[in-house]
Amino acid sequence: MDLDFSAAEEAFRTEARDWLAARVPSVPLPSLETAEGFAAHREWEGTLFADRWSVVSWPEQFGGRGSSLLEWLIFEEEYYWAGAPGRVSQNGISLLAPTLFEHGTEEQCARVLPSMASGEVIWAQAWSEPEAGSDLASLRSAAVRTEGGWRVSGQKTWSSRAAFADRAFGLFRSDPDAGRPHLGLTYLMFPLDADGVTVRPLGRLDGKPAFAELFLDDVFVPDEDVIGEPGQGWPVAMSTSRNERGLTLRSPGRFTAAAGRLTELWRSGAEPGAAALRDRVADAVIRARAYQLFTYAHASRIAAGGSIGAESSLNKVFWSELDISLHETALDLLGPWGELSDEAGEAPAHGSWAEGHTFSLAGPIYAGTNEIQRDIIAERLLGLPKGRR
Amino acid sequence: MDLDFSAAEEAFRTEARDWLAARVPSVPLPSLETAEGFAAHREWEGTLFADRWSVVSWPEQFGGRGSSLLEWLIFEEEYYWAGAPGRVSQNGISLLAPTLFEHGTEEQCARVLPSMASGEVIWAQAWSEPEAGSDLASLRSAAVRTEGGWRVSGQKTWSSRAAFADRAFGLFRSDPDAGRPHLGLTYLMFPLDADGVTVRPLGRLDGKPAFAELFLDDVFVPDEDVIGEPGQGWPVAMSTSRNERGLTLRSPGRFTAAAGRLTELWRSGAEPGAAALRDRVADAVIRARAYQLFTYAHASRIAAGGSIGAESSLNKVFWSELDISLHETALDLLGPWGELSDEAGEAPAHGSWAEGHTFSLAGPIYAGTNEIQRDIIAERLLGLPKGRR
Amino acid sequence: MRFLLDDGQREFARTLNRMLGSAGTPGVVRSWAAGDHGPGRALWAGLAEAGVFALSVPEEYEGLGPLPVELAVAFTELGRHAVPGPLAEAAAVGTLLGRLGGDVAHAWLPQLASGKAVASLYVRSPGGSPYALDSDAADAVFVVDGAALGLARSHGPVQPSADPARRLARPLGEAVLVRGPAVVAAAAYAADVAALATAAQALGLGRALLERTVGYVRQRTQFGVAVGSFQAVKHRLADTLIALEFAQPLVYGAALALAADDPAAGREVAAAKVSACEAACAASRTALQLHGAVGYTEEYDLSLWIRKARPLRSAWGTPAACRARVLAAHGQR
Amino acid sequence: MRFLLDDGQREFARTLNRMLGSAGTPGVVRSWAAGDHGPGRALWAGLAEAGVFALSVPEEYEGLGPLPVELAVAFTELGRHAVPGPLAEAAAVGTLLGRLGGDVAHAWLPQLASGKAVASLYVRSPGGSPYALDSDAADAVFVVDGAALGLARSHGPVQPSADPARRLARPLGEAVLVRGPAVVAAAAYAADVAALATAAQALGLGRALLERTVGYVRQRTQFGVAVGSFQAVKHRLADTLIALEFAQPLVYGAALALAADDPAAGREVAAAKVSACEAACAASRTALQLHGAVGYTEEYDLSLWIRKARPLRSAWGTPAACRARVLAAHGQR
Repeated sequence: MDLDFSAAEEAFRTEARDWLAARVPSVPLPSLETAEGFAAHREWEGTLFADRWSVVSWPEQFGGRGSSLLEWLIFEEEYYWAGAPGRVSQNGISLLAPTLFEHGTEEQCARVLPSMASGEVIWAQAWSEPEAGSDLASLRSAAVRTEGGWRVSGQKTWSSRAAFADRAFGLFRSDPDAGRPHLGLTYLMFPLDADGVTVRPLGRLDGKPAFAELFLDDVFVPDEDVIGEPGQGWPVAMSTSRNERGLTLRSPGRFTAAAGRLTELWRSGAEPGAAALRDRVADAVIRARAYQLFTYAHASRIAAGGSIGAESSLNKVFWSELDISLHETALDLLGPWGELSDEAGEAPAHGSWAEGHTFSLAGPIYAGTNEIQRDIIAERLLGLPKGRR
Repeated sequence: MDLDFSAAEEAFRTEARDWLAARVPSVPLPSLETAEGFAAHREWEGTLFADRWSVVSWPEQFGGRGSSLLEWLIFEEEYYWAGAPGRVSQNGISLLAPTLFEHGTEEQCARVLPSMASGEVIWAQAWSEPEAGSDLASLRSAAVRTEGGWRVSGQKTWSSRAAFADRAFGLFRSDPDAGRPHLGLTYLMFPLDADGVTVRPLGRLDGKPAFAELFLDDVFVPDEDVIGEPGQGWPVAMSTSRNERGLTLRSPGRFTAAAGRLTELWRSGAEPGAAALRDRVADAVIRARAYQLFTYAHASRIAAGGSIGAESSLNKVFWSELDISLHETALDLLGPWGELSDEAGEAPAHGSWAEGHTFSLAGPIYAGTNEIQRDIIAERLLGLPKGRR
Repeated sequence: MRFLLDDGQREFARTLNRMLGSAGTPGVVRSWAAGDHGPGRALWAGLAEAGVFALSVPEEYEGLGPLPVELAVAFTELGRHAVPGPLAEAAAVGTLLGRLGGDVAHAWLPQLASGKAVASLYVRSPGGSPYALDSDAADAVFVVDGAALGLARSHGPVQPSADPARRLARPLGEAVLVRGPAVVAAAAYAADVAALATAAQALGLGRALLERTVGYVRQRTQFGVAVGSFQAVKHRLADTLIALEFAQPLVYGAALALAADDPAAGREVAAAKVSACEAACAASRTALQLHGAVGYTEEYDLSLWIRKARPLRSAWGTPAACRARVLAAHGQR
Repeated sequence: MRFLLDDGQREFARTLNRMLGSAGTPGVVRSWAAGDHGPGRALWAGLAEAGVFALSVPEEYEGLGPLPVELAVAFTELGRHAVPGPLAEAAAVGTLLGRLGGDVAHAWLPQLASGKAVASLYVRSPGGSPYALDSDAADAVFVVDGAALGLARSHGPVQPSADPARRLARPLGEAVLVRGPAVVAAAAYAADVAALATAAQALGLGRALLERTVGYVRQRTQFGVAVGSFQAVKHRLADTLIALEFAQPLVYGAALALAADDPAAGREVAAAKVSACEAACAASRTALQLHGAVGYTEEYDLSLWIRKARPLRSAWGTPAACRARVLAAHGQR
């Protein structure tokens, strides 16, 4: 058992650190949930891509470096410690790409992945519907077979990034008579500017259009944009969902870096109550470290040929609650400045604590609510009786 | 709206305070969960009774002063601030007595209450059975009709105080064919030294025999010891259970006094981490005050002719969690001395924090678990759908 | 002792609740947040007519007060309906000028009580907020700086708060009106009134969040059943109710202590402030979680309530400052 | 990097688990608590044979160590089975004497590694505990007082702990064996080993409490269904598992840091200690609550596990002290 990085890994870390030190903007980009910020972040993706830092773990042919999972973790640590911009390509990279690697054709991979890696095409997810949030199997939006493809109609909602993105992916009911509700679904990709697609931006809690409603009226999707077999969309999507809950969405570097900044904030000690907040700061540091080590253990298991199943639900609950409590502690440490929105010119740290707080609040909701994760943990990891659900 | 005490109430407070100052033992009595302590506490009940302080809210004919609910609260505040002994008669006074006042005959009241008030007869409760804890309606111990009374058999458990008490009260299934499980139960009183009764003491978490198992083998209970109508034991008991969950079991004085002592402990500041514990101390003080004011509001409502229903579930959850967190904070403030059991000669404050902590741990379990209380709050106070239970 | 609202107080609450329930406050809040104070000023005028702003103004200045209990009653309703504006600040200005008396009281209090003028209040303190609330909407921003009471001449650029209905700005350059130790004493008492009013607002806010969430989980179905039938949901809502039910008596207790000029009033106010605000924050988190993505969506009106909780929590006494204050004074009975 | 136990370490854990599972530890614990150390000493002899006490003793003194990871593995199993005695203290004595070397190491370490002698350790510190653990069971109580290492001559009366298997007593009058700065350094490192061992014990304790509680709620029925089918019960147990699963990597990470003499080892140990001990305490509260009155009854063996959690939490570093230590060292990567 060891926690040692090889010389090659250390060299990789140094290369990443040096590159980031030279390129990360000294003033944060505008929020990526605004039109202006979206464009700036798209450009940043191009900068990353140019030097093959946008998707380090992908094969070289698609713009990656074929890095190991551990190297990816190292890159992410450096990325967040450097205070680099949020990843506007994240939905594509962490949700769609793993699905394509597992279920896509060679043609699909070659067509979709490079432009995703470069930020040329930004992908939005289109999972939820008004009546299907946690209960994803009850989707209603329909795909009807037609010559050379499918005609798609229905409504999707809380589609992250869709306000400014180029294309989207999601599940559609292709066989309404398939019996059990999670049979008869098909996984499709489609352009957001296609005929019949209406995108209505939705403001998130702070008003920024971080997601959108999609109204689909007889949209044509060619066969080449179906991932996996028609009707097999549920198992195809579930592999994506495991990714979302598991390793790839919230890398530990995000939290270790944030905990480090929180400690600096606490040390600066503006707020008279800061002494009593000490334990909360310490807990953020400890939990970020725990999450990092937990992830190293998972990465080691995967490197040793193992796999991660329901354990990813442990991750989801842990990081989402850590993220909220870390940001709440920061706002408390900021005292009267903690109230400012990230758009306030005088907001501390360019509004990053405020923005991070708003973002953190969604953590226990998306990618499977924490209530559902706890059910999964209790039933699949502890073997307790299945409840109604 | 006011929080003012009348001149008579202030005089009552002064009288109680003076009496307590003169009589409360300067060194705490031995734990009332031991044989020696039980005897000492029984004697203390006699001392209280001699000057009519044991049951101030009862009518004078039974040894009380006919005090109002508010005066009772005043007495309890003084009692706990004075650091007076725990009440070994508590089960009888707070559970059986209210039932007798509501459902007992005159003869029963005259026979049972004065000796209860004096401590001459100490009562134990006999509710739970091995298979009927939270699910009290599933009781199995049986009462069979016989000439002039009932013959009772079965097993009761976690019977508080039964190891040393004189008599007990509980529910028995008198009509197994009554249909729904909470019909056909009868409320009985019986002596613990009767023929056919075997008392097996059970140690609580710290080993003290705070409760017992009762094995009942064809025990004769005369008709005069049935409370209410035979077969009506459930509604009769429920009025008792409301008392247990409501006002009378945990008077606010208990918590305001404990919070005051906790503040003194924090001020004494032995433990280096005490600064970071400040918020927990403050929360104990605040919550104790909230509980006191909440109780004053309830008392005012009752004085104005109102009644308390499912709201008592709010109380139960609140005081039981306050009690644990207050005592955990105290043990943390005590640092390395916090580990000592109350029986350690060197235990701080004569072991009262340790004893109080052990006692507090049972709070969320007995008198209806906090899980059940939360179900009640959600269903009866918030109108949420009834779940399986 | 009769620690219950009387019939008049209850009726006052019902009246405000009815009035605000039909005032379309979500639209008013959205306008206010956008810098259009017209609808908000109209709502304030209605509240003034109902007597809300007269509650902290003494009778000799055409007010009804000081009536801290009625103030708590009214502010609970203002919080329940997410009314925008410098509400606690207005109550505190009424208190401060009322206690000071003199020309400044005669000049301003009748206007404030009647709703003709809207005033905000800023108290300069080391480590305190650099911002006054809603300077751009107020006719006057009173500034307390040590023993000096003045009026701000202007204000800096508006800094948006996490609650967009709170418009923060630095007060700039003040004209001193009164100076002396009476200012210090009156300002301290007025700050307690502001804290009480904030606590009451938080209580009402929490009640509204709970009520809406209960309504939502009763009708929203997932997996074929109402979301509100899941025990985890039920228990979380039960905890929300418990916190609010035990904060409420602290709020009324603090109001009574202020009414009586009780020397312990400071700690009673601090206890009420921290409890009501923590309860409201927890209610806000619960409302967000149990509404799911719906609750995270700005265009659903619930967001207007959700975002108020944290700023109220730090206004007029952070939780840390309140807890310190409770212990500073505690010990003796 | 391979942050996983290897096959040998896993097999070591399984061996200890099997051995302790058939050792009737509840009876051993009850005897120990009553001052009858015979069965406990026999159990210790078996553990010594399995190599447990040699793990912190260097090879030159007939030990197998220092092997902090294996120590963490072993102590997790000791905690899982509620083994009584000065366990963390024995590991710390092995570390301390091994680092000091010299006559005292030669005299004691082979005996400690083989289990012939049982040693406890007391470190005098301002505000620290006045009590050594299990003096009446130990053949030697080592005492560190500043730069002096000695042996206690006797001990005061046994003061019962909340965990009756922990027998506390003041060490009285010590014979100094070694004096000098090397003692200070070795004692500091040994205290970290004791904290790591305590964290590992807490982790095993928490695992055992969770496992027993899961088993109980699966078979216990109330209201016609298994208690474990209630969502509130399921979620509470899920949270218990989460806390334990995230404490475990901290424990192994701290062991590796100690093995490498990493300058950050102190904060890694502190993080592991506070996380594992808080997780165990929460597991203890959960076990008690979900067993109901059964869990509150001393004669059910579960009580032996429940009562261990809090004393482990304050031993070798209170949560407050550990959190302070994490921050004292943190900041740089």
